[in-house]
Amino acid sequence: MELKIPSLSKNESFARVTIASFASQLDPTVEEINDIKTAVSEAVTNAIIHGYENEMGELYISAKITANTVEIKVKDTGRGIEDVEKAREPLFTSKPELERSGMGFTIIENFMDEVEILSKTGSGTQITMRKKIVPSTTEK
Amino acid sequence: MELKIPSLSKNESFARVTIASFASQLDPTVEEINDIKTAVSEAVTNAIIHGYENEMGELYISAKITANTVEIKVKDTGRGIEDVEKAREPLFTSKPELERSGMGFTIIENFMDEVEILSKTGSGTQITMRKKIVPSTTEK
Amino acid sequence: MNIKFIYENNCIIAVVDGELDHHTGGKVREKLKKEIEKDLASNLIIDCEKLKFMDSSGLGVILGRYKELSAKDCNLILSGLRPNIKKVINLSGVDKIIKCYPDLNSAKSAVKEEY
Amino acid sequence: MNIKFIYENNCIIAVVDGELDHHTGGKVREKLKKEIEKDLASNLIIDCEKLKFMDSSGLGVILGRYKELSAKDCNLILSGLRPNIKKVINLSGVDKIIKCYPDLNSAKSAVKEEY
Ligand SMILES: Nc1ncnc2c1ncn2[C@@H]1O[C@H](COP(=O)(O)OP(=O)(O)O)[C@@H](O)[C@H]1O
Ligand SMILES: Nc1ncnc2c1ncn2[C@@H]1O[C@H](COP(=O)(O)OP(=O)(O)O)[C@@H](O)[C@H]1O
Repeated sequence: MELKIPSLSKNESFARVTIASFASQLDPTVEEINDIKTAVSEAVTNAIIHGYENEMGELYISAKITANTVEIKVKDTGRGIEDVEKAREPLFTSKPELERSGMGFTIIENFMDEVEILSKTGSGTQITMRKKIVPSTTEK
Repeated sequence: MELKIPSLSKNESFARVTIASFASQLDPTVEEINDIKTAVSEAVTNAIIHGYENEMGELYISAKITANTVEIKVKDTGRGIEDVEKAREPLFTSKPELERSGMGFTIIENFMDEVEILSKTGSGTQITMRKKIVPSTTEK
Repeated sequence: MNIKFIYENNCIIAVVDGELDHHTGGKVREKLKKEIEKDLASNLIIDCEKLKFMDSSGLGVILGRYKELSAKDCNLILSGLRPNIKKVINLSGVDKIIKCYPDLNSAKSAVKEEY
Repeated sequence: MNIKFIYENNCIIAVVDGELDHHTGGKVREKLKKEIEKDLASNLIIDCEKLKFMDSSGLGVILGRYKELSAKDCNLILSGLRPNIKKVINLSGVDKIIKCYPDLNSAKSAVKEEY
């Protein structure tokens, strides 16, 4: 599935609920669904605040399922990240004046199994994240 | 918002839930949300069964809000409708062998305020539907 | 989507649960057909108390079973329709040919008295 | 997102309800700031029993208030964190600087005894 939404903060909740609802076909646990919701919320919020710096832009979110894994991409065509290594560090934020905690990427990396960050200054950022949903042996 | 999904029957439920969740920002009643869900389900199912005749294709669904009205478009690039007038008639179906009831368009027209059908044989079909959500005077 | 059958007197009670649309309709159709073909009762009550959603694809499944049962001189009864499903049923006029009862108990009593 | 304040002994209890993210964070920040500025109590308990979702934007709001309160020698306490929120709090190490209690009552008792 592909979803295109304007970079409005009210869409943060819409985006995470939609992706969680898509991922629910893998029959994830409550914890797994919450992990996905939180990771999507982080990536979408970053695109709005850092990518577009609260100006209007489009968010491109896609999700697909291969075997037991859900792959989610969140893309913006905003300002991009100068130093991806640094951005990934826990507590690093370029916007402390907005009370950002600098924990977004750390949360994404801990809540998902694989994370790839592709970014180019002036062109935008694409976050790809994957999570394997382990099929439960017992009935849920 | 714009949503692109493969024409798989399992996406019927995903599509109606996603659009309902988008429309919920207008604070609709339970009845209004159910009307929207049902109308979206009809249009999406038609695209899958009649538009693509169960072959793989893409569904393009978009929704936007203007004042108190939600506008939803469901588009396919499938076979198109030969006679739109006839298709709109209650109980008309071109696929009685699939136990179709022929009530899809009637439901859409009754559950939504405005419905436009744009179709071209060989190119596809686009259904535009609008529903005004009356703001409640009391707290919900 | 789940469907469960209970036999009681001269009734098959089909308890449906979940959402009935084109995606789930195929499975529901097969299960109902199989049960009807057993010819074990002359009344089929579809209890919809736990059915959250139904669109015109569901309507098609119900009308198809109505025809099958009528051909065998058997009855189809619906019970426990939620308002959103009732709206679909009423709009299509199905309530004029298939009896609908507010809950399973009243449907069962009606079967006892009328059929 | 909803926030309600209750005063009790030397405590402001902020009962939050809904989802705390970047979208709702601004409003929550303003309301908490305004309440803290009144200087009416030296303990702020944020009761999260009804908070369904929180991400790192919510973490920022909480850490910001923690700094404000610490500067005034006041305490911030969290209560009733759901597992998904606890996971965010623990991962960031915030539980090492802000006391978290399983529910509002145990938070209130702790305030009485310790502060
Ligand atoms: N989509 C993006 N576009 C531009 N910069 C980004 C984007 N996402 C993250 N960043 C950069 O990476 C930094 C770290 O991100 P994160 O860990 O989520 O913390 P926070 O959002 O709290 O700053 C941000 O402060 C920002 O500089
Ligand atoms: N997206 C579509 N593409 C092609 N034909 C369509 C499409 N939607 C509807 N139709 C035509 O219109 C007819 C009436 O549709 P509808 O009222 O929904 O009834 P049903 O789906 O039960 O046949 C269909 O039988 C089909 O011939």
